[in-house]
Amino acid sequence: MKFSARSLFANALSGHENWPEQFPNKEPKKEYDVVIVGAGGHGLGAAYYLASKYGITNVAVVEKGWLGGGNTGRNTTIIRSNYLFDESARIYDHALDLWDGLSQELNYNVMYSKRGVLMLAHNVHDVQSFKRHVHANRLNGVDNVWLSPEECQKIVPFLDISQNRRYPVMGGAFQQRGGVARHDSVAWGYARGASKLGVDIIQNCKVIGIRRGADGAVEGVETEKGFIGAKKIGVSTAGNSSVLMEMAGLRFPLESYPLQALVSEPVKPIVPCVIMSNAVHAYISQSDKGELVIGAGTDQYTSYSQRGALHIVEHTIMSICEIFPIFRRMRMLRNWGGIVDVTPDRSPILGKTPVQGLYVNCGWGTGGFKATPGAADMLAYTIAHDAPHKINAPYNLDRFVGGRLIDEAAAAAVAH
Amino acid sequence: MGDFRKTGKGVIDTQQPVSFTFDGKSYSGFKGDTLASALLANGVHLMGRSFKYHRPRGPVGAGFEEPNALVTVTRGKGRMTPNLRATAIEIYEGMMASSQNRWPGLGFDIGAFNNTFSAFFPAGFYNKTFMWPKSFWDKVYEPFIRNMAGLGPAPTEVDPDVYGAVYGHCDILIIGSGPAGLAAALAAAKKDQRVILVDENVNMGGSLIGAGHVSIDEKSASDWVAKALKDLNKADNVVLMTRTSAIGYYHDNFVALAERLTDYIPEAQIGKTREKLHRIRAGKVILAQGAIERPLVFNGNDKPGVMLTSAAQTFLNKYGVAVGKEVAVFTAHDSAYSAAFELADSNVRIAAIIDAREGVSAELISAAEGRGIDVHIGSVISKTGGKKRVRSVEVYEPVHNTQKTIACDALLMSGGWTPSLHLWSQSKGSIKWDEAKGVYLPDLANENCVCIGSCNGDFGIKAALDAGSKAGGGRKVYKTDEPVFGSGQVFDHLPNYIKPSKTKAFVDFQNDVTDKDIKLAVREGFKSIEHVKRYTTNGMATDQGKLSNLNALEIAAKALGKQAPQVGLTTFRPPYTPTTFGTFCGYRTDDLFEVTRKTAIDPWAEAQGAVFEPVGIWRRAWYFPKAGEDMHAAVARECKATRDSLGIFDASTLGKIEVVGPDAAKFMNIMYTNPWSKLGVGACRYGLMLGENGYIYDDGVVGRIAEDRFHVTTTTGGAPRVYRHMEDYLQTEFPELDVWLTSTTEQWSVIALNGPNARKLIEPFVEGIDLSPEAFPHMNVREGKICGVPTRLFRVSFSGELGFEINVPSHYGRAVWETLFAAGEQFDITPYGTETMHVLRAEKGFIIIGQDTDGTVTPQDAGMSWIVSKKKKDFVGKRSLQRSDLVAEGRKQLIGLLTDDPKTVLEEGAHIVADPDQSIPMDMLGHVTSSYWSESLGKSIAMALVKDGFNRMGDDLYIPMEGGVTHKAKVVKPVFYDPKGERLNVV
Amino acid sequence: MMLIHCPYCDEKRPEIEFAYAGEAHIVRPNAAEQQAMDDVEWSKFMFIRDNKRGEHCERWWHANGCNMYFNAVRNTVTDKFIKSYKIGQKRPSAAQIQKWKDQANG
Amino acid sequence: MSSDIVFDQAVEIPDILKSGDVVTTLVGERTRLSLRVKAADRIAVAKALGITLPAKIGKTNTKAGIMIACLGPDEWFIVGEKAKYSNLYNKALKLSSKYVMSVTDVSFRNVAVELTGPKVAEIVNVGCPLDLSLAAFPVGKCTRTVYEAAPIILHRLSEDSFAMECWRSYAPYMVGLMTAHVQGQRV
Repeated sequence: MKFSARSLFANALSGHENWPEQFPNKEPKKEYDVVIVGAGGHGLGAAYYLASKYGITNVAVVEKGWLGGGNTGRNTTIIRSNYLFDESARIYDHALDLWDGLSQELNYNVMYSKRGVLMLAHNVHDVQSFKRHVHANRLNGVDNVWLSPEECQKIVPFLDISQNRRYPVMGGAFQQRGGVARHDSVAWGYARGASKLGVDIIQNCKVIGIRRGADGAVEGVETEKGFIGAKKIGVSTAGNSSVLMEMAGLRFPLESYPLQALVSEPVKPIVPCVIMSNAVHAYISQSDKGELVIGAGTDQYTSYSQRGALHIVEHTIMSICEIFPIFRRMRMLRNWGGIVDVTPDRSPILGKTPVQGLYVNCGWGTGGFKATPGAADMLAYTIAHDAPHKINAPYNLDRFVGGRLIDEAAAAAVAH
Repeated sequence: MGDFRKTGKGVIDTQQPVSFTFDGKSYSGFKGDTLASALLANGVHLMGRSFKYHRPRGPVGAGFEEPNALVTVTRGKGRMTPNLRATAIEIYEGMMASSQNRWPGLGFDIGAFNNTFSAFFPAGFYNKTFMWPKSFWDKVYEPFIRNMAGLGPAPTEVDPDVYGAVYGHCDILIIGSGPAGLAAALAAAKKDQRVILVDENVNMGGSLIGAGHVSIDEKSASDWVAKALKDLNKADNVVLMTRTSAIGYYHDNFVALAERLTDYIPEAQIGKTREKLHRIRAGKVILAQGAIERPLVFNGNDKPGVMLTSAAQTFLNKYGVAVGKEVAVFTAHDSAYSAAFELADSNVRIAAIIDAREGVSAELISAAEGRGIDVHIGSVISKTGGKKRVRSVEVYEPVHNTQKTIACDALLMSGGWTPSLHLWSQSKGSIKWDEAKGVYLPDLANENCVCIGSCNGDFGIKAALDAGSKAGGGRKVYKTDEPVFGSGQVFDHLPNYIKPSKTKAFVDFQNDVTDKDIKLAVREGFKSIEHVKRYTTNGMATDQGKLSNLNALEIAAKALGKQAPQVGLTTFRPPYTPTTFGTFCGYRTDDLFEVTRKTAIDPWAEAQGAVFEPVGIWRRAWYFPKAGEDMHAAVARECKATRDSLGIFDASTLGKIEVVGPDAAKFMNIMYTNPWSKLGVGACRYGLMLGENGYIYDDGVVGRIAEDRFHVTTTTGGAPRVYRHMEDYLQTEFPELDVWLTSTTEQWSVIALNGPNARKLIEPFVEGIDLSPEAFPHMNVREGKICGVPTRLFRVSFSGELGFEINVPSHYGRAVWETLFAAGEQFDITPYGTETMHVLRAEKGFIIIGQDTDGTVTPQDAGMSWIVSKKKKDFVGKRSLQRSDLVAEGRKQLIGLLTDDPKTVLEEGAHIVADPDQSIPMDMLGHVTSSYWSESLGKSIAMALVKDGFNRMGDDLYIPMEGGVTHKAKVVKPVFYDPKGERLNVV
Repeated sequence: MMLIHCPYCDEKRPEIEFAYAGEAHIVRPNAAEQQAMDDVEWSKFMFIRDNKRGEHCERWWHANGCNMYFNAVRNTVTDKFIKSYKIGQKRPSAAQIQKWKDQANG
Repeated sequence: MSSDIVFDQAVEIPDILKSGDVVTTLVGERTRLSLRVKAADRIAVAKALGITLPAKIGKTNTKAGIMIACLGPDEWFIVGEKAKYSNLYNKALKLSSKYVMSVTDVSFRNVAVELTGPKVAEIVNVGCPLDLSLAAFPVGKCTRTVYEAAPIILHRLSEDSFAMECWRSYAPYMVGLMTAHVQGQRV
C-alpha cells in the first residue's frame, strides 16, 4: 500500500485496520545470492540498493536482535558532508545526494530536515582548521561557508558571542544541507523498501559463524536458525564487526568503544539547527518532539556493554552549558549508550576483504548515520560488481599497510 | 477552599497557609502540600494538556511518576522551570505556576483540534505523508511539525542559580524509605557501617505516611515511622537524605543521587546551591523503591479526575485531600478495596467499585457492602462522561450485556502493581517474568545489590519490613496489623460493546498513545517491544513509561499472540527522574568549567591590556594593542620593535620534561629522530619527535644540563601527550633503561628576549654565567642566577634574532619579568604575544606543529630530512617512515609562497590549484598553512603544504577564493628573512 | 566510573585516575625485527587489534596515582575486571584467566 | 636585587575559606624534590641523605620539617622546610654518580594548601573521588589523585586535616572549587 495523505485518510475511515506489515519478518531460505549481516540502516540500505539499483533481489538481511536496534536507533541523527579530504567529501556528499530524495524514493518519510549544521570555532586553531575545510569544500562543491560571530548569532539568536568568554565564538562553518533525519524511520523505510522488492529480513537470528569452502571463499553463514548459504556476504555490523571478521578468520584494525547520547525533556522550539563545538566536545540539536538531542564523547576503553560512565555525561552536559548557559535549567530525560567501531584513521573500511565473497562496511566510528545511504549504496555496488566503486575504493584495508590514511581527525590536530 | 480538605488527615501543616497562583489565579494550600494536592483541595483537576492531541489532563499519579500534570514554575529572571510535575513540587508562599502546551489557555486550547482529527494522526503517521510535493517538505511541512514540538516553554535567559557536585562513600546505600528501606536502615545502623538512606520525597516513610489504619509492632504506622527516624537520626553512622532522587546506577556500585535544596523555599536566594549531585560509591546497594500502580486501559480513561487508586490514597493520607466527593473505583486488584475503604471511612462517597474480575473474595465484597458501597463484579467501564472533568462512568457487564451509568466526580483505577526495577536493571541485574503476579521481578544480581519490598514482589508492609531487616543484616520479624494486600488479575484487553473505532483507551497518557496505536504498530510489523515503543512513542514521555510500559507490553503481546516475556521489555535508562543539567555541571561552570591555566606573567599582561587566546587549556597573551591599534597594527609594531631592538615574550607555557638517569641519552635517541649521545653538556639541540606512525608528533629545544640530565621542551598544547608518550615507551617497551621523567613545565617561568639588544639587557642581572658570544654561543644553556634567583639560561632563538630564554622559578617569574621590563626601557623593550611570535618564526621558516604540520606530515614532507638520523638503528617512527606511501612520489610538501601582489595576504586554510580555470570539483594541490603580513620585509609571506612542492620551486600557483577572486603566488623556499642567519650573532 | 585495581598501589581506585592505553602484549619489534618486516607485517603490529568481545588483555596507566602502566584482563561485555598485573608478566592463558575468575567467585 | 623579588603562588585564600567548619591556609615556600631511586639502592640513598624512604606506595615519613611520601614503586616526593632543606637537592645530585637514581627540583611547580576542621573530608570529596574514611585513607597516607580537573597530591595530616597540592596554574581552580562549595552552603 502506497503511503500518502490520501491513503492515510482512507485508512482512518476504516479505523487503520487494513495497513499491511511494513517489513514482514521471514524465516530463512536455504540459500540466497547475498546475505547481509546486520539490519541497521547501512545493512538494510545495502539490501535495498542491491534489489533496486543492482538487480539482485535474492537477498537476506540477518539480524541478531531487532532491525534498527543498534547504532541506527541510538545516534544523534546528524547529517553533514563538510569533510576536508576529497575521499571523505565524495562519500559523504554522495550520501547527502541520496538523503535528498530518500523519502520520495522509499515512499517513507525519513524526515530529513535540512536545517543546517553550524560548527563553532572557539580559538585561532579552530578558525584555521575550519577555514581550511570551508575552502576545500568550496572547491569540491560542498556547501560549507564561513560565518562571522555575528552571522552565527543570526542563525542561533541565543548564541553568546562576547569575546571575553573561556570559549569565545570566533566564527563558524555552516552547511545548510546538513541537518537531521528520523533515525528509526531510515531503518524502517529501507526495510519496507527492501521487503517490497523481495528481500527477506530475518530478525532475532544471530550469526554464529561464517562458513568458508576449501578454496577459502565464503559459502554462507551459520546462524541460530541454521545454516544460510550465500556466495556473497556483506557484513555491516558496526560495533560488532571485529567479532564477525574473526568468524571468517580475519583480524581487523578496529576497536569498539562505548558512545553515549542523551535527550532533555521536550520544550518548545529553540535550537534552529545542529550546533557543534569540537573544542569543548559538545553537539546539540532539537528533535521534532522538542527534546534537546545531545551527543557525548566516547569512553576511553573498549567495550561492548552499551553502557558508559557518569563522568562522560557530566562532562558533556557541562560543555553544552558552557557554550549555551541558558540550558542549565533544562532537565535530562534519557541517556543511553551504543558501541562504535573505530579504525586507526577514524575513517571507514568499505569494500572487499581478503576472503573471497566477503564484503565489509565498518569503522564508521561516531559518523555512521550521516553516511547511511551512501555507505549502503557503495556496499551494494561492491557486492554486485565484486569490485569497489571509485567513491569507496580509497576505503580499503591496504591503506593501513602503505600508510595512505584518510585521517580527518589528524588533519585537525591541535598542538602549538 | 477546603471543600476537599479532610481535617485530621495528612502530614501537612494546617497552621501554615500558603498562597500561590496557577495560571494567574490565586489559590491557597498548606505548608507540605504539593501543587497538585493544593489544587485538588481547591477542586481543580485540570492541570495540563497532553502532548499530541492537547487533551485536557489532570493528575494520574501523586508523585514522581506523574505523566500529565506538568507545569511551568517561574521565580524571576532566568528561573523559569518547565515540565515540573505538579504532584512532586512543594508549594511555597508566592509560587507562580502555569500550565503549558496550550494556547490561548488551559480551558480553551486551539491545539485540541488535533484531538478532533486524531484518527488521521495514528502512530507513525508522519512516516506516511508530508512527502508531496517534495518542495513542500523543507518549506511547509517540516517547519510546521517543528513548531508543534515540545511541552513547556524553552528557556530564554541564563539560569542564575548555582549547583553542586560532590563524591561520597558508604558501606550500605538504601534507596527508598518506605517500610522496606526503613527496616533495612534500622538493621544496618546497628552494625559498624556507614549507611546512607535516600528518598525522593520530602518525608521518609513511603506508603506508611499517614497510614493511620495500620499498626506495626503495636504502634500506629505514623508513630513507628517517627520512632524509626528518630533512631536513625541519632545514629552517627547513618545519613538521611530526603528530596533526593537516585537517578543512575553505574559500574561497580557507583550511584548518582540528585538532591533538591532550594526549590521549595519561598525566598530561595541566588547563590545558594539549588541542586547537588552526589556521586556515591557504595559497598552494597539496597533497592527499596517500591512499586507503581498500573493504570487500566479503557475507553475514556483520560478524563481529568481519572487517576490511580494509590494516588487518591496518597492525596488523602499525605495531604488530607479527597480527590472528589463521589468517587468511582475501577479495579482488577484487591488492593484498591482497602484504598476505597479508607476514602469511605473519611466520608468520601464511593459511588461504586467496578471490578473487572469474576472472582473476588467474599470478605472484600462484604466489607464494601458493610460500608454501603455497590460492587460490580465482572464489570468494566465502557465509557466515561464529562469533558474537562469526569462526570460519570458507564458500567458494562459483558455477560449479560448490560450498561448502567453512574455519576461521579473522580474515578480511581487499579490494574495491579509494577515493581520499580529501573535502578536494578541499570545495574545490569537480570529480570525474570513472574507468571503468578504478572510482573517482572529481579533475578540475578550483577553488583552487590539486592531489591527488597514491593520492588522485589514482596507486597505488603510486613513482607517489606522483614525483607528490609534481613537486607540490612538484621533478623527482626515484624508484627503488623494491615489489610491483606491480596492479588489481582492482569487484563491484556477489557471488553467493550462499543466499536473499537469509536473508543479511545490511553496507554501513554502524555504521548497520547492508545491501545489501537499499539495494535496498529504490531499490525504493521513492529513486533519487538522496542519497535512498538519507537513507532508509537509509548514510554518515551517524561515519565519514561513508568505507568505505560507494562500495559503496552500486554497489549502488544496479545496482538502478537505471544506471552509477555516473549515480547520482552524495553531497556531502563538513566536518569530515573529527569534531572537538571545544572546538577550534572555541579560547581563546574564558568571559571570552574575547565582549568584555564595561566602563567605567572599572565596578570602583568592582563594589566597591560593584552588580548589573550586559548591554546590548549592555557591562555596566552596574543598581542598587546596600544590605544587605537587593531591586531595587525599591534603585531606590525611588535615585530618591528623586536627586530630593531628588543622584544620580550612569555614562553612559560612551553612544556618541559626533565629526563634524568644514566640512560637518559639512550632514551632520547629512541624518542627523537635525531641523535643525542654526542650533544655536549651545556649545549642545546632542536629535537623532532614522531609518532610510531612516522608523522611529526612534537618538537622543541632540548638542553643537556648534565651527562645524565636533559631539559626537554615541548609545544604548549603537546606537553601532556608527549609526557604520556615518553612514559609509555619507557615503562612498556624500554623498562630496562635507567632513566626517569619529571614534568617541570610549571617549575619554570620562561621569559624570551629577542632582538639585537637582548644580551645588553640581561648582562647586569646575570651572575655566574659568562655571556660573551665566545663563552656562550647560540644553542647553549647555562645555569646561574638572574635577578638573584636561580636560572637555566638558554641562548636560543625562535625569531632569528639574538635570543635568550630565561628559565626562572615560576613563583618568581613575574618579579623577574617586571625587573627586566623596567630595565628594558632604555632599549624601548616591547612585549609581544603569540601572533608576533608566529610572524617572526614564519619569516625564518620555522614550523609550528599543528599549524604547518598536521597528523599526516612526515619530516621529509616538512623539508626536515636533515633531522632524521640515518645512523640510528631505531627511533619511534623509523620503520613507519619506510612504508610505501610515505616514500611515494607526489606527497604534500612544505614550501613558501610569495603572492604576485605583495600586499595580498593569503587566507590560512585557502586551497591551492595549478589551473584556476578548471570546473568544480577542482584538483587541489594543497593549502596555505601560515600566512602573514611581514612588516620587516614589507610584503606578505606564506607557507603551504603542496603536492610535490619541492619540485615546483619558481612555479606560479593559484588560490581561487570566494566570488571569483583568484590569487597568484610563486613557490619559494620557506625562508624569507635573513636566510644566512647572521642576525643571531649580533654582538 | 569503574573501580580499577592497580597492582602497584594494590588498591581499587576510581577510573578517572587512570588512562586507558589499548590492547596489551603487543610487543614492539626491535630494530632488527622492524627491518626484517615488510609493510604488511608492520601494519599488523601497528593497527591490527583483537578488539575482543569477552576477556580482553589491556593496558592502563595510573596517571593520577602511582604513574605506572600495568595490564589487566577485563570482560568487555560486562566491563568487569578479572585481574590486573604488572608490565612484564606474560599474557595469561585461558586456563589462568579461568582460575582467576574462580578465585574471584569463590 | 633579590630583595625586590616578590614570591607569588598564583592564588590567595579567600576569606570564606579561612573560617568555619574547615579552615584553609596557603603553604609558604618549600623545597620540593622528586626523587627516583632503583629499588636496590633505596636504603643506601636514604642513609646517605639522612632521611627515610618509605618502601610502600602511599606511605609517608614526616619528621623535623620534612615529609617524604612514596608515590610510586621507585618514586618519592619530598617536601621540606626551605631553611633546613634547601641544600638537599645538591646533596642528592652528588649521589647520582654513585647510585642509580635521579632527583629533580620541583619546588616551584606546586602550590599547597592545608585544610583543617571537622568537615574536612567533605571539602576534599568535592573534587576527589577517593574514600576518605580513616580506614580507607588513614593519617599519613599520601597519594596522587584528582580534584575534579586538577591533578593533586593529597596527604592526610591528621584525622581532620589534609594537605593538598597541585601544579601552580591549577591552584586557582583547586581553591575556586572549594570556594564554590562553601559559598553554595553559606548563602
